[in-house]
Amino acid sequence: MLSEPQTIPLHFDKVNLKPNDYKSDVKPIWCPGCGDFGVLSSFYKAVSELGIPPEQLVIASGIGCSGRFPAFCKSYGFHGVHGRVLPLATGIKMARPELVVCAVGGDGDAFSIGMGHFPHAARRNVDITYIVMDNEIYGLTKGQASPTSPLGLEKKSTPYGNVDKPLNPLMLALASGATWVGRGFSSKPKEMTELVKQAITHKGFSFLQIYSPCVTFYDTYDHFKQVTKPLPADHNPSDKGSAMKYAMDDENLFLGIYYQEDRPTYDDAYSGIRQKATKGAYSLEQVMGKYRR
Amino acid sequence: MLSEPQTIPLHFDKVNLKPNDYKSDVKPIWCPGCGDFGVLSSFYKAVSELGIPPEQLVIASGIGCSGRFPAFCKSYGFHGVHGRVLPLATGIKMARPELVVCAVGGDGDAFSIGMGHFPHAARRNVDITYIVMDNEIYGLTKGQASPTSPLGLEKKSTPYGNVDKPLNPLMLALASGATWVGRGFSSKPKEMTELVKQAITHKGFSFLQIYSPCVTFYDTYDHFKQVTKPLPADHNPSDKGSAMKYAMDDENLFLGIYYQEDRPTYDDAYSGIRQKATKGAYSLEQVMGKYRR
Amino acid sequence: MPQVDLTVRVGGDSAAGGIVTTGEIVARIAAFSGLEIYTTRTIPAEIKGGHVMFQLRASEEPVYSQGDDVDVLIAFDQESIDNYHSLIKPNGFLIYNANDGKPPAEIGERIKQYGLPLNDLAKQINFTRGRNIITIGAMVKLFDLPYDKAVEVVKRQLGRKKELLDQNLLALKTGYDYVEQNISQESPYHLIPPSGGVQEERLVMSGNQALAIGAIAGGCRFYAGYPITPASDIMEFLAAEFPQINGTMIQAEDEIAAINMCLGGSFAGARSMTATSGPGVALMVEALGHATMTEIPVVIVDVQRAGPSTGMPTKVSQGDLRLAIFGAADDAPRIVVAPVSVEDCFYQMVNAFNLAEKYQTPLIFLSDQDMSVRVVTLPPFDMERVKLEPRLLWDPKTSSTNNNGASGNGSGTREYLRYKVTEDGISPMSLPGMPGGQYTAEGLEKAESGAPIYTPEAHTRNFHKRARKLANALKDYEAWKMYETFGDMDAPVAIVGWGSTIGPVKEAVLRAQSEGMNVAVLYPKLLYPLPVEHIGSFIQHREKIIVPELNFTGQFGRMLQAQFERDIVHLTRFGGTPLAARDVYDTIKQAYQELKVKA
Amino acid sequence: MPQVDLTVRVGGDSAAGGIVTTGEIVARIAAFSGLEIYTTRTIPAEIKGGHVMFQLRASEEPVYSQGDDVDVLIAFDQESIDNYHSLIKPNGFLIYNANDGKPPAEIGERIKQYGLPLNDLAKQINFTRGRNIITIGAMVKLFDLPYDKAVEVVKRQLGRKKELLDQNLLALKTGYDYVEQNISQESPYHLIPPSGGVQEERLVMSGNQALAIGAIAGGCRFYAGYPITPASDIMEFLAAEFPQINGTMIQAEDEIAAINMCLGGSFAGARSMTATSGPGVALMVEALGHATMTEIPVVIVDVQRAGPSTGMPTKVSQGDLRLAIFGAADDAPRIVVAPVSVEDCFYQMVNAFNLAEKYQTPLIFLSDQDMSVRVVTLPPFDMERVKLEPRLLWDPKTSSTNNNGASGNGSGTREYLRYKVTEDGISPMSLPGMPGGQYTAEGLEKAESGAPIYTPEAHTRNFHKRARKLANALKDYEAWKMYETFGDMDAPVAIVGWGSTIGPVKEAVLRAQSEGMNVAVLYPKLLYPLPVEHIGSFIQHREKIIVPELNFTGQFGRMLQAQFERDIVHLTRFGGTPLAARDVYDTIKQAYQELKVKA
Ligand SMILES: Cc1ncc(C[n+]2csc(CCOP(=O)(O)OP(=O)(O)O)c2C)c(N)n1
Ligand SMILES: Cc1ncc(C[n+]2csc(CCOP(=O)(O)OP(=O)(O)O)c2C)c(N)n1
Ligand code: SF4
Ligand code: SF4
Ligand SMILES: [Mg+2]
Ligand SMILES: [Mg+2]
Repeated sequence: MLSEPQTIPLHFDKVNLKPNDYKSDVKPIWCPGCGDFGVLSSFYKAVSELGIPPEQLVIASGIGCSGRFPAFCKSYGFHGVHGRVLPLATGIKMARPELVVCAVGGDGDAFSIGMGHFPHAARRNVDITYIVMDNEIYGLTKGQASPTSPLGLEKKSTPYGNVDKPLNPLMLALASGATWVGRGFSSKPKEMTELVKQAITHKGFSFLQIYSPCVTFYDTYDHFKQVTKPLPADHNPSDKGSAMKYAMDDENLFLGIYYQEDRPTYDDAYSGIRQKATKGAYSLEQVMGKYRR
Repeated sequence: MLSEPQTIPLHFDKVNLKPNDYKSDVKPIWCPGCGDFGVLSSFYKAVSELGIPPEQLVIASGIGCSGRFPAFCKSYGFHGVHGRVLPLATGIKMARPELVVCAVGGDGDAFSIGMGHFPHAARRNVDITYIVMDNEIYGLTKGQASPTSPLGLEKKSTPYGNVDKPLNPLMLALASGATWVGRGFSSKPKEMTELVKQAITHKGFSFLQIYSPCVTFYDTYDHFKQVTKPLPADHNPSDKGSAMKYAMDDENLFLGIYYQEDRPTYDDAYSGIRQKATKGAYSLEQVMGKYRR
Repeated sequence: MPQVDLTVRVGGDSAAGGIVTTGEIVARIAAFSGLEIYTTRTIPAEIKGGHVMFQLRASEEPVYSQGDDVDVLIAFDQESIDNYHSLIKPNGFLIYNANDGKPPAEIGERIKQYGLPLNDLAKQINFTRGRNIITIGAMVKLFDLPYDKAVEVVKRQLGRKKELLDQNLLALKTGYDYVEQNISQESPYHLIPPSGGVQEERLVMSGNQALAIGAIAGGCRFYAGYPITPASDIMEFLAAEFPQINGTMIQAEDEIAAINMCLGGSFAGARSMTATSGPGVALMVEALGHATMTEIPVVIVDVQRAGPSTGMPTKVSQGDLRLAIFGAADDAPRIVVAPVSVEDCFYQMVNAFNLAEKYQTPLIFLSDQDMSVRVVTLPPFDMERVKLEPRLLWDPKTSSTNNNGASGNGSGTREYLRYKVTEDGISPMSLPGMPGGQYTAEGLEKAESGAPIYTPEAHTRNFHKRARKLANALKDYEAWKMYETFGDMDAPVAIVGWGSTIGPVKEAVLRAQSEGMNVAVLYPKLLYPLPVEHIGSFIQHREKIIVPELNFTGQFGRMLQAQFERDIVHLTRFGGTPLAARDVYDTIKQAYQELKVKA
Repeated sequence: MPQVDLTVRVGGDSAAGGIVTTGEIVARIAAFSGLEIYTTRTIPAEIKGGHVMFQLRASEEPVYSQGDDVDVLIAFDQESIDNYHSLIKPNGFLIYNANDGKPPAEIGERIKQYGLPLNDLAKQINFTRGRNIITIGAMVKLFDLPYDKAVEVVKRQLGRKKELLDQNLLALKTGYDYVEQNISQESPYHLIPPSGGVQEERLVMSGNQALAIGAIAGGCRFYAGYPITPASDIMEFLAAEFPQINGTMIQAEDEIAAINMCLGGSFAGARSMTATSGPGVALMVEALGHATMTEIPVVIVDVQRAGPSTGMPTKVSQGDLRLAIFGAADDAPRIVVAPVSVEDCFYQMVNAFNLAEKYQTPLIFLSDQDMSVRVVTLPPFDMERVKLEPRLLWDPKTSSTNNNGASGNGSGTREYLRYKVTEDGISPMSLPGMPGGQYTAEGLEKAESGAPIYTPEAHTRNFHKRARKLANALKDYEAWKMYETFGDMDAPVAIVGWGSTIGPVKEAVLRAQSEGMNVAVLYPKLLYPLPVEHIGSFIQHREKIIVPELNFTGQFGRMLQAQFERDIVHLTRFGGTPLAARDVYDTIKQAYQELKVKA
């Protein structure tokens, strides 16, 4: 049962473009079979169905295979440094709240070097959509364990098996105050497209974890096909306790919308501050006046 | 009901020192009435009761009023840069697992600039005790809002009221995989001493949040006296669901041990790796051998 | 020589409270009474407790430095008497708390001493925390300052709560009356010159305040920052102002977030800035390189404090110059600007935003702790001098095709070249929302379109582009007169400096010249790119070049050596205190002696 | 001149797989057959796909650079033929995939061409991915390399899975037979000299491997790092080795965590290191200053890559020198060491740990991308040369009182002075666990005990202490011969360089000297503190000083200018490729021409 999502006040006139119209002329550099291709296609589809004008869309990213995403879209893009996509996206959104701002990247970018920013973007409820392409590995640096790699995984940096218990991104999102939390799988394009649409449409900080396997360094397609399943039909996304229960399930990796909540966005709250602060005309002469002897 | 805590294998011969014997000759620079004085006293008491030899104890900290803590103790200390106390403490513990390592600091140090390290120390279950003196404000920089400041708070950096929803440190600890989670209040010295003792004794990552009011920039003594109360007697610290329920309570701020779990510590896990890796005598000649033509 | 030139030092333990307040109020009373003022202070890193010193210099003529010696010492405790009494000039005064200190016998007749029974007086009026205001009242009488001005200042500075204000005003009167009744009917020292002092309009403010107002004037509307001494009050100032002018101020979770938010804000079109100190800049190094590479304008204020590392957060230094210029992986040029005074903080901030925007580059603005907290009198800012230089925006109409990639079409390859290699290196920038202007800001090496490319040719070409672009700033340096020169332009001895050391240098040069030792002084405010021609021609025929700076290795001096392959006299000080005019004077004298020996 | 000096370039699209593997296997076969080898490569930043180039130079004498021209081009695709055929020397060969490329007509008779129908051959043996090994088999025959060595190398490099190994060995044979049957019975080119080549023992390894082994030899037992190209394999190497020797390797959550973990590990007593590249060093700047201030030994390896910012992660640069030396808030001196070759990576790592520990300081070790991935032959490391210098530990017995603050007592003030100001600046350090040695490692300015203190005297004194301490390293520089010199010590032209450019310089100098243009060369491996005396006396009487380096602004050259106030010829290259011997030769020639004009 999905509570009617609050839709964003569209600051743009919807356009009628095909998914392909959102494709840039830069060819993805991903390995054939990489899960990120699926995410990209679903993304094209979602923004096309939402009718977002490409020039009103900004996609920010960090570094990683997944971080190359913005360049493949015919929107505005910002390929930031490793792990800083959320501050970047926050800056863009707060400077220009009318834009549709998405942040994208990998599990390492998000939960290793970028970990410090995640709870803050969530608690502030910055009205952006954060899509993490989680392959449970560092792809671009050729296959080291990431913060979501399972215990025991033997990779280059963990030749005797990984001993760092993986983080649970959904739990972190819920604990931090994210107002929309969902999970998809790049082999489920239809569901993924729907999730991307819902995430973008949600007013507030949306966190969408997408399992997006790395065929070259950690091929988890079969694994995820086995252990993922849709969230039970009776799950109510406005029930945080239920969301946490399902998010903590280690055996079943549920797909769908875990949680959704209405809470003032950061830009709305800041508008409130502006109203509160503004007391008529403003001039620097006046400001200086306070320092005149 | 408290499950019997697993005690640390004491790598030291217990000593018989008075709390005052742990006091260094550096005089605390805190304002009279600062909550941190209480935390310091409880700490002296706890380590004295545990019989920890001062030279086997290392206290690491970041920057903040609370970060000055180590210098006031006659143990080894490390006054690190702002926000990096957990990596410091991890390095110390992993290089010398036999030491008793505590990390201390403020809410800003822990959850603002240091946020990125917290989930990682927790998931790795580094066997250290992390005491955060939470005054819900930046003390040392003279009174800006911190990540635990309540909504609406009017301070220098938030003259029209704080709009950043505060983080919930306990929830973050639980979501990250901390194996011991507790909360104290600097006006409850007896309970606090007990909590510090339990936290240090716990084998694994212990997170102890202590409300420690800043009399100069945000005096919350009265507030905390009103809203804090002991955790209900029927709370079972091995029940994570229960821990989360109480941690999410916004009206009542419960004091006590929220959660405790046994899980291999990072140094234990690494010892395992060493055993697995070691295959007899090691020499650089052998290593070079692999590269001989 | 001005008739009035008085240096007052206030010392005490901060736990007792109000040492800095005392100083600031006295300073303001002096300013309101028609004097020019210049203040400095040292603050302990402790929150409460620890020794504090405040120094005020007041004159009816402009004041350039804090003064090396002291005319009046106000000592709230024994420590202050002991530490500072030897600095008091002959015939100076010592005002001390007779309930909590005793001047050493050896002071004898050398200086006048006024012991005020501060604790007793405070007890009389039932206001133990009132000792500092009582002292101020006493000083008003001792210096014959207008009592009404004193009341006005106390009202402005301490008037938030009515009840407390009344107590303070009573304390003021108590001190005044005590001197009148017990020390002398007549004021022993008439501070205000017969002329009545400076008649022109004056602002009384600190460097951080001037800087923040300069940012607003410079068009800044986006700020993200993280608190740090001594930069926090810039953020606090803008937190109050920005919401009133549609600007945005975010207290970020750390400095890395702050600078990245600024990059986002600027990418989206807002003039953006952050302010921090050395440790914060250290954390921004990665993002600074990224700003150079993505060509995004952003202003980073570094209010330098004494390091390295945590160092001495409340003390001054000029130790971040090299970090500002060279702090980057690989060569990532950026602009570095340094104001020379509180007043200059305003004007250089405007220049800073104009340069950053014009050249689409990060710009580091080097202030320092002393300038940031120092309160001085200055003429109101001249808004006529404020001209905003816009960012060069892409104009779709000039593009060969204007609907590629635009909404409503979406087909075809992009024609807009974000990183177009132009003659002056500046590429027109598009902003989100502009149809057809879509591109990805890219930290990888890239083709003109922004698409990543790794050929040696592209890499080499872009290094040149990025450097060439900044070289244009040298023209603005000339046009906007981003330097100060004074002294005798034919002098064989030159001083080339940067930042706030200009004050003591001015004073020392005046003194040296009055003794026949001429000096030519140049303070460029653009430090990178270095104005090679201007500095080169300035030093060309000098026999001695003195470079004063507050750091250990002589960072600026060594840059000049690398550039001009000339010998430099490094006048370096690194104790966390401002430069003393006396040290400059001594160095000038030494230089002249050496010239004589050589001759 | 050696009889054999062959440069082989392999090019193709990485998506097809195995270009680098092909190169590495050929290189190893050459090495195993008794030749000295030197390799280089360019890798696309893409994971799969993108053009890749591998170059091997082989000779029976030591090889110093990758070779400017190509004797043999192995082109897996048309792009490689097109890009590189013009580099082939007259009488060189082109080996190409006849199923996927065609040499342009204009090559004509100039070079020999061997088209191998690689796709067909691979199909024959049902092993589409076997094209590269087929090519290797063909080369073995063409160059008359010992087939048994080829089999041995293939087994070592690709022998993990039996089944795959059999396929690969079949492919090897297929290529060999194809040449024998279709091209020539007799091998057209005899690579192994009649002497049989180098008889001495040789290792075949890369710079990162030599470096990691050097760290182990240097006593390193604690590593924390974060993956980054081109440094990741150092971490991966130690991840496998450290657990075997009671060491600890932690993959941290980021570079800031990594360096702070190292500081913790070192504080606790372990020799500690982290390895990263420019963007990672940028993030460590704050902690580096802290290490200087707390006086904690730690080694930071920077495998430099082309920037700024994300730049070109798989290309070479020497652009981080200034970041390494000056990247700090305020003056925070540290030691900077740069190895000059793969072999030297081993020995300088040992020196690096010894220096860091002796002087209780952070030390930055500047390698580069090219040196890090380059595979060469080198003599086995001489363990006799490895001597560990211990950290100066506090000895409680020499303390005036040895049970203060100790367990079992706990009373009295601390006697141990962690930051004791000594003559040489080095203060004995205690380690956790030592009774009575308790102290707090402190980032604030401090008294000798470590207690915070903010007096100008203490600050000034400690600046001197921190710098004085490092100056001692200059003695070790001499004693450990941390430099290389060669050429003619009386030459009027000097080259002073650093890092891996030494190879092409050696080669160019040999050529120049054979033509009568003598050159004196100095490569200091200690870059900070700068060996001023040694460099100074070396350049004193030279008429021209050439400083080659792979960065835009001539970072090292400008440091020398600042130090010696001498004119420098900056030979800077910044395209992301290694220095070419030809460019060095041309610069030498130019210098001689200018000398002639002047004369
Ligand atoms: C400061 C910094 N540190 C390290 C790197 C190297 N690096 C690039 S991407 C990456 C992690 C990639 O993993 P992830 O974020 O999961 O993305 P994926 O490639 O798997 O999509 C790392 C460590 C870097 N570019 N910058
Ligand atoms: C990199 C860096 N940024 C900012 C600062 C300034 N700073 C010092 S302490 C502090 C926060 C103090 O708040 P908290 O951690 O809650 O400690 P408290 O003083 O309240 O105990 C800040 C922002 C710093 N020292 N270093
Ligand atoms: S390495 Fe993995 S994550 Fe990266 S492009 Fe290839 S398959 Fe995708
Ligand atoms: S400012 Fe606040 S937190 Fe800091 S010492 Fe004073 S009371 Fe304590
Ligand atoms: Mg990943
Ligand atoms: Mg706090």
